[in-house]
Amino acid sequence: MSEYQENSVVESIERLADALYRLTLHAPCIAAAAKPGQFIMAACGHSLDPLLRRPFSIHQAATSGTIQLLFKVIGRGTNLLSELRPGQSLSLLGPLGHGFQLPPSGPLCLIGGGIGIAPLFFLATKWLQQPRPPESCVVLLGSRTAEEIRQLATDFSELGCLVGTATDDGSLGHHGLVSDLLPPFLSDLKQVCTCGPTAMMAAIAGLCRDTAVPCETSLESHMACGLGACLGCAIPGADGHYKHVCKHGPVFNAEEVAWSR
Amino acid sequence: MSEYQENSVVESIERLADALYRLTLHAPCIAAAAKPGQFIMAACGHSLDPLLRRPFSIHQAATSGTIQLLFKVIGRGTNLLSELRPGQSLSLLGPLGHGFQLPPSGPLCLIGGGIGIAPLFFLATKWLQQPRPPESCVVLLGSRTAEEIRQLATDFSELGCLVGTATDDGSLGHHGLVSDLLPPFLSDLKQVCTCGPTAMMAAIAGLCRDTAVPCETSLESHMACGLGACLGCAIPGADGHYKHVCKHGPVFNAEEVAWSR
Amino acid sequence: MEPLIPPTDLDLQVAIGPLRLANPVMTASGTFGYGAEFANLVDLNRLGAMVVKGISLEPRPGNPPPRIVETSCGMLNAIGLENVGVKRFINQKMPFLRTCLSRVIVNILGDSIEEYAFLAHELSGVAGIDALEINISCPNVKKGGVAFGTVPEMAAAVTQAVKRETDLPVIVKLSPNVTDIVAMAQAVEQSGADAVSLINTLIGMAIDARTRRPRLANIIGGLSGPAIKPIALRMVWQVASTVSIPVIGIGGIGTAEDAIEFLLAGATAVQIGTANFYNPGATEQILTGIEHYLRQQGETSIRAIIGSLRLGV
Amino acid sequence: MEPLIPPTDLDLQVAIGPLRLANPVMTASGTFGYGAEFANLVDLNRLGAMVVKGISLEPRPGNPPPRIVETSCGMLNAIGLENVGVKRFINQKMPFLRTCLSRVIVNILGDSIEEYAFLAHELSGVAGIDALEINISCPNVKKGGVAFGTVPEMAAAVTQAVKRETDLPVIVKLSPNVTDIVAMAQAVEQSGADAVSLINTLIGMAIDARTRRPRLANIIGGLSGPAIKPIALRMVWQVASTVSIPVIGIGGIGTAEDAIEFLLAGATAVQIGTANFYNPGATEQILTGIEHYLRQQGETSIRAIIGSLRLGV
Ligand SMILES: Cc1cc2nc3c(=O)[nH]c(=O)nc-3n(C[C@H](O)[C@H](O)[C@H](O)COP(=O)(O)OP(=O)(O)OC[C@H]3O[C@@H](n4cnc5c(N)ncnc54)[C@H](O)[C@@H]3O)c2cc1C
Ligand SMILES: Cc1cc2nc3c(=O)[nH]c(=O)nc-3n(C[C@H](O)[C@H](O)[C@H](O)COP(=O)(O)OP(=O)(O)OC[C@H]3O[C@@H](n4cnc5c(N)ncnc54)[C@H](O)[C@@H]3O)c2cc1C
Ligand SMILES: Cc1cc2nc3c(=O)[nH]c(=O)nc-3n(C[C@H](O)[C@H](O)[C@H](O)COP(=O)(O)O)c2cc1C
Ligand SMILES: Cc1cc2nc3c(=O)[nH]c(=O)nc-3n(C[C@H](O)[C@H](O)[C@H](O)COP(=O)(O)O)c2cc1C
Ligand code: FES
Ligand code: FES
Repeated sequence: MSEYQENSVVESIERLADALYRLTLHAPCIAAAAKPGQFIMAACGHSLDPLLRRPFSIHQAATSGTIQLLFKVIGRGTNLLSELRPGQSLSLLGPLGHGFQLPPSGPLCLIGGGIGIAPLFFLATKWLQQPRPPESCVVLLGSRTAEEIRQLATDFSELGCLVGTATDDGSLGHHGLVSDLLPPFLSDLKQVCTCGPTAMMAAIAGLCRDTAVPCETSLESHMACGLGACLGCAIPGADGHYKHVCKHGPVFNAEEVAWSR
Repeated sequence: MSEYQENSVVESIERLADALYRLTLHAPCIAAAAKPGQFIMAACGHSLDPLLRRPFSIHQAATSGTIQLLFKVIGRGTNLLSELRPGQSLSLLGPLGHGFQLPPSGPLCLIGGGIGIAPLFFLATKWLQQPRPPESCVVLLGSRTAEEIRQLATDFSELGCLVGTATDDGSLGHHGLVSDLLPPFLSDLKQVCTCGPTAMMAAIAGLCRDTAVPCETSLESHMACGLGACLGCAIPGADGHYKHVCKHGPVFNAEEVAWSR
Repeated sequence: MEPLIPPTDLDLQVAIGPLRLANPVMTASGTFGYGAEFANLVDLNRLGAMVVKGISLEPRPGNPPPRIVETSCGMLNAIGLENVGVKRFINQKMPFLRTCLSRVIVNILGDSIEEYAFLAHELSGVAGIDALEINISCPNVKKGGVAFGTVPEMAAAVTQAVKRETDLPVIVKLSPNVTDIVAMAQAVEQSGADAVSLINTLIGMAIDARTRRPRLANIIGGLSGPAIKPIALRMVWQVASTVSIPVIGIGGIGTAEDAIEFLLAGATAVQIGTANFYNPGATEQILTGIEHYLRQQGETSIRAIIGSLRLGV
Repeated sequence: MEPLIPPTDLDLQVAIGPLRLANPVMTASGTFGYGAEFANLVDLNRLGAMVVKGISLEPRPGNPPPRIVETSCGMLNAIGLENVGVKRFINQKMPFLRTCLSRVIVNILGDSIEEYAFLAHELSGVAGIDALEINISCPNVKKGGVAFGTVPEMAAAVTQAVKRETDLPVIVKLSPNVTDIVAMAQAVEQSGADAVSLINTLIGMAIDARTRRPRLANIIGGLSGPAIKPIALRMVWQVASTVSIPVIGIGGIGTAEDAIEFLLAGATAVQIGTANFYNPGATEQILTGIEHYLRQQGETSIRAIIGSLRLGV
């Protein structure tokens, strides 16, 4: 495993919804090494304010040397990212962390809530590199409203996944929680992979535990280094010890995590 | 006298030479109030680093509501300015300070060294608003090499000034100091107005004193507020008291300044 | 998200000991001149109070230039306490200040206890002065130049001497360059201070690598601006959790959110310093932002915010 | 402008007491893990020294999250001294560190004088350890939690106890949260410290206005990064002007120019901390930049720069 500090170049930036962007970057070293579930740290802006890099999942990585990020503008760093234009540069550090562990065969269910959908697309792409039927890759996407997931739902469909959607306002698919969509599939699944709000992942982890389906969850934490050096990104583990999201994760087996804390 | 904190909009930015730019901004309040020799403080960049505004002379102000800055990239603030593009905004504070005091009639000699040329163009424009012959406005421009002043020399000529040039490398006009050009004119002059490196202004102040020609000099100092509030911009005055460049200046009668310190 | 409570229903009044302010937004000494400098840019009648540039008995010329240098998210200043002296202050600066509706607080400084006491005496009768703020970050000449603000006993002695000479409310402005800011606050509280304000600048330095010289003629200077906010906030919280007199929070405040952090930590009011330089409209924007915050939080009084930091789970 | 002196002619060696370093660029404790974390990004053989994450006698779990928060040009951390404990450090971390050509300095911490002494004893025999750095910013449990680094006598006592137990060079790392950093440095110098390093973090705080809660679970944390550079530089200059043991400069160093400012102020070496987070290549870039600077200034030895600040006119 190797990390790179790579000066990437913006190839394109698309606005998928109000505050949702997809950024395509030329970053050949990172693209070649990336595995689904890993992330990069991006240096947003060109001054010492904001100071720290921001972590983003690798949304896609192509053999052509590009990677994609899918991000939501929530503060200063992501706002600076949204202002990037083709040709401009962005310093990346990656690929970082520990990605999804996959079973030899499916079916797999990928469940993404909001911006947590980001890493699942790269995961689905890799999983479907071997020819597999759509039922082997069920994708359940949840968000507040339709606009945040319409494009992504299409992308997953085109990839050859079976796609279900849920929205808080009922504007697309199931009117309610994305975890509501899981139970019908559970008995057949070899594994669940999920990323999204903690409450959502905790609910899904609970469903999986009850039915003994392995569940891989991708977690967030505030980070300074992304390298396991600062020890800033700790979260409580099920064994009573702290885990470091950047190094032990961001993807953890759901059983390793202390969900209730 | 009134100052404004005005959010200006970039109309155009021209690169006149390697590190020399002319920025045209829509800033109607400041444009209407500006007097030659006054300056603005510009908030470079959109973060708290760099923190302080940067002072720039008003290079031109038009009744159409635009002002121009002429600036040289020397550090982070000016580098950020050079990256501005039409339509972007720039917060300005101004017009600030005390401009050039002019005699009722000429001839006048304006002497600019390097980026010190900036305020003289607005001054010449105002002076020549009344119809006057070229000899009433002698302009002497000095710089390292031709490229830094070629465009400006043309601009002053087109305005109707008599223009002389000097360069350190002899690539345009006199090969040597711009102050070398002054003596032949001195006996006829009603006033000299100068802005440039301190050594140049000190030499010119000396020549003027010897021939009893009034001399107005525009000075620089590191500034935080530009409003006379922080007392950071002090320079030693001839009377043994500190003067504040932003409030008493930036234009001082040469006799007020302690040149030797 | 929008106004639950109409503007007129918001109560922004706070009390600094016996002194009532229309709102908690004040300017910090040395960053707002004598008020007039900002008259075209800020509605001076809207401010809770203006603290003027530090005044000494005699005029002081200040330090040679360069006096200021920018640092990462901050600045160093070594103005050297340049000021017009108490006489010219009263004669030339007070007439304008008296025309403003906001409170006027005079920051005083000296190099001996006697000088502080005499200044307090001189300023006490003057119409339009609402309170004194004692800057104790100055060197005590009689004690070999050790700053009054670094030794609790010296700070206490200055406070007592000033209190003896004046009926005006007395705010003691604390220096952050100490091991134990709480001990300093307690010392001046016990000596009769009506309030404490903190923090003054942290001592810093900058060097020009090319010339190998200090960037300030004075070599060292005072660090201010957003860079110091976390330190200031910590000290305000520690002091506000300990003393019972009001605390005025100062240090790196540039936005309403910054100001609110200090109020939550226990500050009764805040002072805006360096932000006046990079954003002359900062004080009014902060005031408007605080009003907005109160509405968002469903509060009608600023006093519901002060010290309301939530600790524990 | 270009190389007057070819690279091989530059002498970058410095001595920290008995310890010779190939160059003055070190990593700061807690910001570079145990070295291995940066092995893919930095040539660990090029560094003057690596200071590893602070080690205690027993493993420590550290504080609950959130542990870090960004501030203006800085960050607060409240890691809570999480570490693997001295045994696992020796068994699991030292084997890799021994493979690096750069010096290895072990940062130690404890909550009693005995714990520091015992750690020094445990580490002394271990191959590959070149020096100890004592972190005295920790609370002394026996003295009601007052930090060792805020009382000269306590800092002196720790230093003496460690010196008695080890023949390794001992660097004492000073806390900036004191009134008189020079007094602290003198106290540990007199107690036998081979060098001092400064500064550790300044105590700060951040609050989330929306939730009205502290942003760190620990409420307060240590401020580091470019924001604190002016304070660190001032303290390094004051200490280097006073003590005769070598001084290691730490605080906000992110560029070669920053590092050079500390060397000019009298630091014999520098440590790079927070910069490793926002720019993992910082240490090597700084080293290259220092070489470039020496050539520009026409110097052949780094030692011609150290303490060469020009004062006066
Ligand atoms: C492993 C990992 C993968 C992520 N992948 C994505 C992704 O693919 N797309 C996406 O939009 N977002 C992702 N996030 C969240 C993203 O990092 C934050 O939204 C971003 O850091 C916010 O920065 P800001 O400056 O805009 O916000 P601010 O709130 O201004 O940031 C202030 C500080 O808090 C930190 N911070 C704020 N929110 C978060 C958060 N949710 N997680 C971690 N740190 C945070 C910032 O990094 C910064 O240090 C991921 C987070 C982690 C840990
Ligand atoms: C009244 C006045 C009018 C000016 N007019 C012009 C002009 O028309 N065109 C132009 O190009 N420049 C002008 N200058 C100089 C200009 O302000 C500086 O070049 C600019 O501030 C440099 O900023 P920086 O961030 O690029 O450089 P940096 O060196 O990174 O700046 C660091 C700090 O030093 C200050 N500083 C650096 N150089 C100067 C300087 N020469 N004078 C004052 N402060 C300085 C900066 O404002 C900043 O606070 C003027 C200066 C003054 C005082
Ligand atoms: C240029 C300047 C001058 C100052 N002068 C004084 C002064 O005369 N008296 C005083 O008590 N504090 C003075 N201060 C300190 C400020 O009032 C304030 O305490 C400090 O700057 C921290 O607040 P800030 O970060 O908001 O600027 C001065 C600060 C600056 C930047
Ligand atoms: C995340 C983090 C962890 C740290 N851990 C330690 C430590 O274990 N021991 C120690 O002496 N200093 C520790 N420090 C302090 C640094 O070594 C350094 O003194 C301080 O951060 C200032 O330098 P900087 O501004 O370059 O980061 C830590 C700093 C940070 C940011
Ligand atoms: S982010 Fe630094 S250890 Fe995880
Ligand atoms: S720049 Fe503040 S007084 Fe002149």
